[in-house]
Amino acid sequence: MNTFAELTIVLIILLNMAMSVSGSLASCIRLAAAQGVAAGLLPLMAAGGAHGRAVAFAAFIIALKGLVFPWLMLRARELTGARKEIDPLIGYPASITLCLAAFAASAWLGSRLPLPEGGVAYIVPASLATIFTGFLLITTRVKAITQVVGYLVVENGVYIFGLALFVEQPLMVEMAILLDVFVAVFVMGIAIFHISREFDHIDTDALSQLSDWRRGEEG
Amino acid sequence: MAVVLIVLPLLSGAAAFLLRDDAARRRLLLWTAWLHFLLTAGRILAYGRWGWAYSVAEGFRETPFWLPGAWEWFSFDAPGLLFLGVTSLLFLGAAHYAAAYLAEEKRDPGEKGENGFIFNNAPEAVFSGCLLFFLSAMTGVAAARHLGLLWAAVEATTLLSAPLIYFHRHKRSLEATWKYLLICSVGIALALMGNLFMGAAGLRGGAGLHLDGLLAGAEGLDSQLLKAAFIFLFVGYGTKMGLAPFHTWLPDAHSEAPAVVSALLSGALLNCAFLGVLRAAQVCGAAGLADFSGGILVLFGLASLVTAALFMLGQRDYKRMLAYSSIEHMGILAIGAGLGGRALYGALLGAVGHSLTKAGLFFASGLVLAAYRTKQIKDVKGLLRRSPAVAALWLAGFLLITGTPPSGIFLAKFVILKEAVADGRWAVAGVYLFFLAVVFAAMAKIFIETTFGEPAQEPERRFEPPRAMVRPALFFFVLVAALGLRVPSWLDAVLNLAAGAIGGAR
Amino acid sequence: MVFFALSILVLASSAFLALASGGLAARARIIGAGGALLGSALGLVSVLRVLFMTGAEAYAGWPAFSVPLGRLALSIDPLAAFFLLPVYLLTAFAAVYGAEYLGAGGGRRTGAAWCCFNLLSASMALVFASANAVLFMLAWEAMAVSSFLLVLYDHHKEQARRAAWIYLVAGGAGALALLLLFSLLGASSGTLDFAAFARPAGGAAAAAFLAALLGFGLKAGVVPLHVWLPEAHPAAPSHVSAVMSGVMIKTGVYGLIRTLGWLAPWDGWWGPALLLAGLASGLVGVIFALAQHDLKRLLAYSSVENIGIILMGLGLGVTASAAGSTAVAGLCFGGALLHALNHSLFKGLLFMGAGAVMHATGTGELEALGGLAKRMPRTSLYFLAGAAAISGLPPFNGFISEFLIFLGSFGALRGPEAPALWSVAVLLALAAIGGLAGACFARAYGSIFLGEPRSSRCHSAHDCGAPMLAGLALPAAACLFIGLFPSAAAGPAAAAVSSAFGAEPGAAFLSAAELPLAYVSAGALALVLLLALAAALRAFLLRGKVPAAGPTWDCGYAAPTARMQYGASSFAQPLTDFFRPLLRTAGRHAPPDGYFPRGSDFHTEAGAVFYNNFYAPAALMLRRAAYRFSWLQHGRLQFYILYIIGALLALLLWKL
Amino acid sequence: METLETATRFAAALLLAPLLPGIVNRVKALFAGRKGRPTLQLYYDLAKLARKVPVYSRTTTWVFKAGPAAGLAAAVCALGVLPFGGRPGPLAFEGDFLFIIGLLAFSRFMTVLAALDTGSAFEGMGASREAQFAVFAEPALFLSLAALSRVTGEFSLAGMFLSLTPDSWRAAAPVLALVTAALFIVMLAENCRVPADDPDTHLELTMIHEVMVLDHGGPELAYVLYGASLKLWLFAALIAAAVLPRHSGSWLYDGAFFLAAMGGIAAAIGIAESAMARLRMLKVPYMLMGGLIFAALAMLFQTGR
Repeated sequence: MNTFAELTIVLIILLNMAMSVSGSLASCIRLAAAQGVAAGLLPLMAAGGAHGRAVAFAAFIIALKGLVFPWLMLRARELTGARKEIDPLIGYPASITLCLAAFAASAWLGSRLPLPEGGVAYIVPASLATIFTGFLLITTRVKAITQVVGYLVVENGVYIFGLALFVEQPLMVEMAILLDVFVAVFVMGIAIFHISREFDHIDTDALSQLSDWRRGEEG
Repeated sequence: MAVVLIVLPLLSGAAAFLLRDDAARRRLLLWTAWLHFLLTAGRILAYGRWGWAYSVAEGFRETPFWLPGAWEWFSFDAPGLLFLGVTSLLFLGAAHYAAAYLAEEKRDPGEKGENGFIFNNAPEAVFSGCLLFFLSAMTGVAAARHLGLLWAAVEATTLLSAPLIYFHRHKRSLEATWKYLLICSVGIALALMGNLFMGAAGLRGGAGLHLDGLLAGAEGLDSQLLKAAFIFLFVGYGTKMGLAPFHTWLPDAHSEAPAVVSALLSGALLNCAFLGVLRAAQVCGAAGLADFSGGILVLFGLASLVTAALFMLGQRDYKRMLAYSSIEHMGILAIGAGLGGRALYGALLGAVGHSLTKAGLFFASGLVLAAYRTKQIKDVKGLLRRSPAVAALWLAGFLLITGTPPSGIFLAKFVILKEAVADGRWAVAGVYLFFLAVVFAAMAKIFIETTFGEPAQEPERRFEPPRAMVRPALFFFVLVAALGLRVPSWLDAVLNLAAGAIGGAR
Repeated sequence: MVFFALSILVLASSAFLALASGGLAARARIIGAGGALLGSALGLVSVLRVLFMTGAEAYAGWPAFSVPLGRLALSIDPLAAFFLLPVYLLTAFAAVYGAEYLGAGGGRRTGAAWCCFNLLSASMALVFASANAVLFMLAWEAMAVSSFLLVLYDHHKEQARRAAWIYLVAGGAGALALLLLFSLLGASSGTLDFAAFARPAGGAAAAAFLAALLGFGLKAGVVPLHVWLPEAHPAAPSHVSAVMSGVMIKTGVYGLIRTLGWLAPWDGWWGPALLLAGLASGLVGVIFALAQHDLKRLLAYSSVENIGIILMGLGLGVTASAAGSTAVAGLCFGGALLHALNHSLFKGLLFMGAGAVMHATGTGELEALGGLAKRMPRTSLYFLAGAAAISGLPPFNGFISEFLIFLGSFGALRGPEAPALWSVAVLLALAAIGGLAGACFARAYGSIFLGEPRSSRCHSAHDCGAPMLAGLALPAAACLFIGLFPSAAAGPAAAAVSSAFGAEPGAAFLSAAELPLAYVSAGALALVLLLALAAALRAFLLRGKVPAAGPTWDCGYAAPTARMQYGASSFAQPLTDFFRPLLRTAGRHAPPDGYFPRGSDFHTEAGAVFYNNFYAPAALMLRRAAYRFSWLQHGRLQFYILYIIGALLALLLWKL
Repeated sequence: METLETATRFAAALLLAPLLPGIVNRVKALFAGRKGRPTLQLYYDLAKLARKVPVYSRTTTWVFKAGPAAGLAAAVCALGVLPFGGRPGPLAFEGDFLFIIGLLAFSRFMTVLAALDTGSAFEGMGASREAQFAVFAEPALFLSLAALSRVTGEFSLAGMFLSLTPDSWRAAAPVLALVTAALFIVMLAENCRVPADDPDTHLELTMIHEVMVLDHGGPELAYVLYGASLKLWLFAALIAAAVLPRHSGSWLYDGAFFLAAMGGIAAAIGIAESAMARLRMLKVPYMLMGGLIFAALAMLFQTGR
């Protein structure tokens, strides 16, 4: 079974790379969704026994991350009439390099952390790399939506990490967490909608009015 | 009990969404606040007087409570109770203020101007409902016995307060909301990582993420993982708490939100995040890593103090100034928690004092804003002439927040300093004192310039604040001053128990 | 102690009643002044009981005030009583004076002023009486805040607001230093009750001493921490300036004395440190006083000078008793304490006199005054007494305390080397200060009251009403009394010395000072007698003759005008020129030119050198740093999140 | 008997003081080869002035009239402290010289005020200069007395001077010489003698003390002049006591010696005045500092020993 799991891991990593270079908003959203689905499938393969609870839970997650979120995001994009491009702050070569660097760093970090040795190779580095990719999307993209996508990717990474550590959360907690994530995305979607209404585009560089930078007034 | 306290505002919040009549909704808000407060007060007194800690009625359990050795989801230990009490009291005041505030906003409907901006308000139902949900979430934070639930509750507070910040529908508040939402969510995501690490650390012990379990089996925890867990939790909850350099969202959110929301954010929400940090520190302390966690706390506490001081110098917006003062106080609390021992007691006392004082100050700032229609310090002059009552509040709040006795904050600062000196942490004490002085100087300048002198605009027109909006601040200030003169025995007991429970460094 | 508690109670309650009287200024005046008088009367009873009957009183407990580390512990030992004496005396004088000065108008503002005034008195009394650090800080800050509000009495003036800010910041910084001091003492002794304080081990003691020097020095106005003083004292109403300058800054001296008591045995360098601070304050204070044009600023600087004299006495005493010569130490301590008392009397008198002058003419600018002795005879008489006293001239009290310090330093001359050399410095400084103070106050008195009016403001001036005159006459009488019968004040001073520094110095002081003081009083009486005789002789010589009246001869110049008089700045010019390197006097000079000069102008001005050259640049540096720092809050979300990640990674790499 | 002696000494001082200026003037006249004023001139002047009716400026107040009286009273009071011919004065006590200095300051203060009271430019100028020189003169005086008191280990003038013996000159000659020099300089300055000031100049711009009393006349002027002579007597007596450490038992001899020394000092003043030129006004402080430096050196020598 583990081979499948490891294949999924590789897929996830590749998705990270893809996201870091994908130029179009829609594709970026879809990639994130795909990654979410992959992450949702992961426990079924990794933990071996696909017992009832796990299946139900996985199904729920896949539904959420694979259907609901992309639908929300795409709808927000439609409503806001955001342009198709991502327009990043840094070039794609830089992005991919950073992504690779993140992966290397997380490999090193994962080796340093004395984590319980799971059967699945590279799952910890992959999760960390996913998180970093999420941060990459948040910090190097201009549009508000991409930042939400980034947030989702971070969530994916954290989720995979949780799987890696075999931390068996009680169902209630898992639900609470998922609910939060859902609400978060929902609220952010609303916010984006308002932003587009107020600023008639959703580039966040318009969102830098509030600052204490006292330009020009020396001392 | 805990469940009752959580569910009560939840239900009335839902009701608030459904209710049509504004007056009825405001009444509902007030009643809920009072009920919540009375229940909490009774609970705390029971605890402080008779040490009535756990009980069957406390929270519901993972497995039926008649099974021995089962753990509660929700229940109150000393720190939880303390912060719950502060939150509830604060919400009571806020509810009164909000009711009057909403009435005011209704009385002159339509578009309002504020330094140039024209904006409408969000529907009142959303506002009141979110307020109540917010209360429920914060109660959850105070009561959670499971780190996962704690995390969920904290994230819930973020999401529920976002609409509150965006009550005034204009660009600035929207920007603030967006930053708040994203930065805090990212931070909280890191906290989730921290939880996972914690769980991994407790894996062998089989404790899961139950606080009681973790504390019970603390020796068994893998120290390396625990350290990682603490770092992630600290960064995560520290972001929510507004410690530098994670504080960046705080001035924006606090300055753009309506006064009542700023008061709740600064007075209650930051405490909740602080509680999260304290929980992490609690586990570390139990596992004998107190020096590790304490070092980090002190370091970032000092950083926050310095940052706040530097940003208060030459600050141009008085609500932002108050926000930075919150950062400063969070720094002080972190220092106290890091030093541990008596300083922890000081930190908790400081948390109480800061919440009440800062809430009162934000209430007052709302009145100043109403009187001048601007947040620019340079445009606010001669408040004493414009409205003596507000000026008195404004000045009193300044004196209390800067720790001028009689004030609980003074005691807190003093106790923390004394502990630092007793530990021979000279550098800490030195930086602490110097930047406290800088903060004092900066705030003094601003408050003198705003309160005294002649109003800029002529003809000078008096501003009569509605009593209901003055009373809460007054009440809080009196409480804080009284706290500086007398720490009642039951509160002392709770504080001591809380400090003891968290343990802290050495 | 009952009387003391009652006095505090009366003062505080009258304060709130005065505030509550709202717009009715007349009622506020009655309540405020009456409360102040009654309170100080009660307080005086308790003080005198301690000084002459019971010896010491203490009270502890009262659960209503119970905070961590703090409890209500009061104790009035002779030292406290000795400092409480001027508090109550000056409160009474100033209240009588203020009843007329503040007037029955002014609405709500007057009520607030009375409230703050009575609170100030109450808190000062509490500062001297409290025996627990938390209680002490409580009273200390209440004192600071109430006086801060009084400084803002004329808050529509930008100058007053600036002064208030400087004052508030100085007070806050000082309070923090005191917190450090008490933390050090408490860390060593476990509790914060004064009774339990003991010298902390090793370097902590030195740190505590420095913290005390900083915290209490800021309040006392020790150079270079004095910058707030010449700003704040002139801004307040005159009777408040009298109390602030006369009593409030003494709380700093009191605190230093207490600290010395706790930190004994003293390190070798503490005495010299105090002494040097005293030298700097004395000389700088008087030199700057000499250069001032504004009467109240002048008086404020002279307060710095007198604090310097007190500190010189303390420092020499510490040095001497470290070297084992108790008699010298006793004389110096006694002289310093007595000077504290004397200074509060004559400085209060002078500030209230300045208030009377400004009340009558509307200005305190020396160059605009003159010839008031004719128009305000009684004010000028009392002011003259104050001026003579502050210049340390017999037969007034200023001479007595300086005489004692001189005596002590001469005694130190005979002793071992270290104190002897320091005493030479003290001698020189005291002598120079005496000469400069004489010049300074001759200048002030001359240009205010003597000669011809220099501006039209003075023509309509006249003596103020009975209350204000009484407020001047009483301290003047007190100054003369102590000058004529110093032995009466020596006893309490000795008691205070013994309660502060142990029995030996006190006894030594009494035995060493008794005889000389008796002779001095004899001499002073003789001087008064001789003055009377000279006057009588003159009257006898002029009997039956009518002295002619004419213009000032002025070497035959026919038409002298008021503008041709020697003005205040021209009087001081030789000295201010001499001290220019220190004063940094900024001058503006437009000499007359051409055959028919249009006119000329000469103007000098001594700025706040220490503030401008030290504190302002430091503040500017800080603001610059803040300005550079402010880039961090540039408003870009992406970077904000980078901060978080950066910090996280740093922590992981560093701590893991 | 003792009281009678004391009274006699006191009276003698009061009576003989006006003689000193006369002697000085005689000596100066001698050097200048003039006939000069009679030695008793001052007595005549005083007698004449006592009978005159003063003219008061309309500007002045009671302060103007109080100045001279204060000066005189202070001087007389100081004489009461002063030792005379190796005997302590009636008012001698520990630290009495401090009292004397206080009295001098008091008289100076009142004189300055009286000068300012006239509202005249010249008298204000004189007052300003007087005040300025005092700042430098007082430390010198203090320091020289300090050195003296360290030499003798005594606190009172009488004690110091009585415990001065020829041996102490032998032991501490440099110190005592320096002290004497310092005292001499201070005396010159305090009594407005050349080179600090010229008592009989007629150029107001260059005057110090004389210019302050320009407006005084009649009894007030008499007070001023008499007070000045007493002051001169006082300083001369200090120096005399310092240079004359011989105390035979009988007070007659001592008194005689003492008076002789006083005459000698007056002569010395006369010589100095004839020998030296007047200093520029700006230089006077430096001269006083010279005195200060002498005293400081004395102190250093003494503490060194």
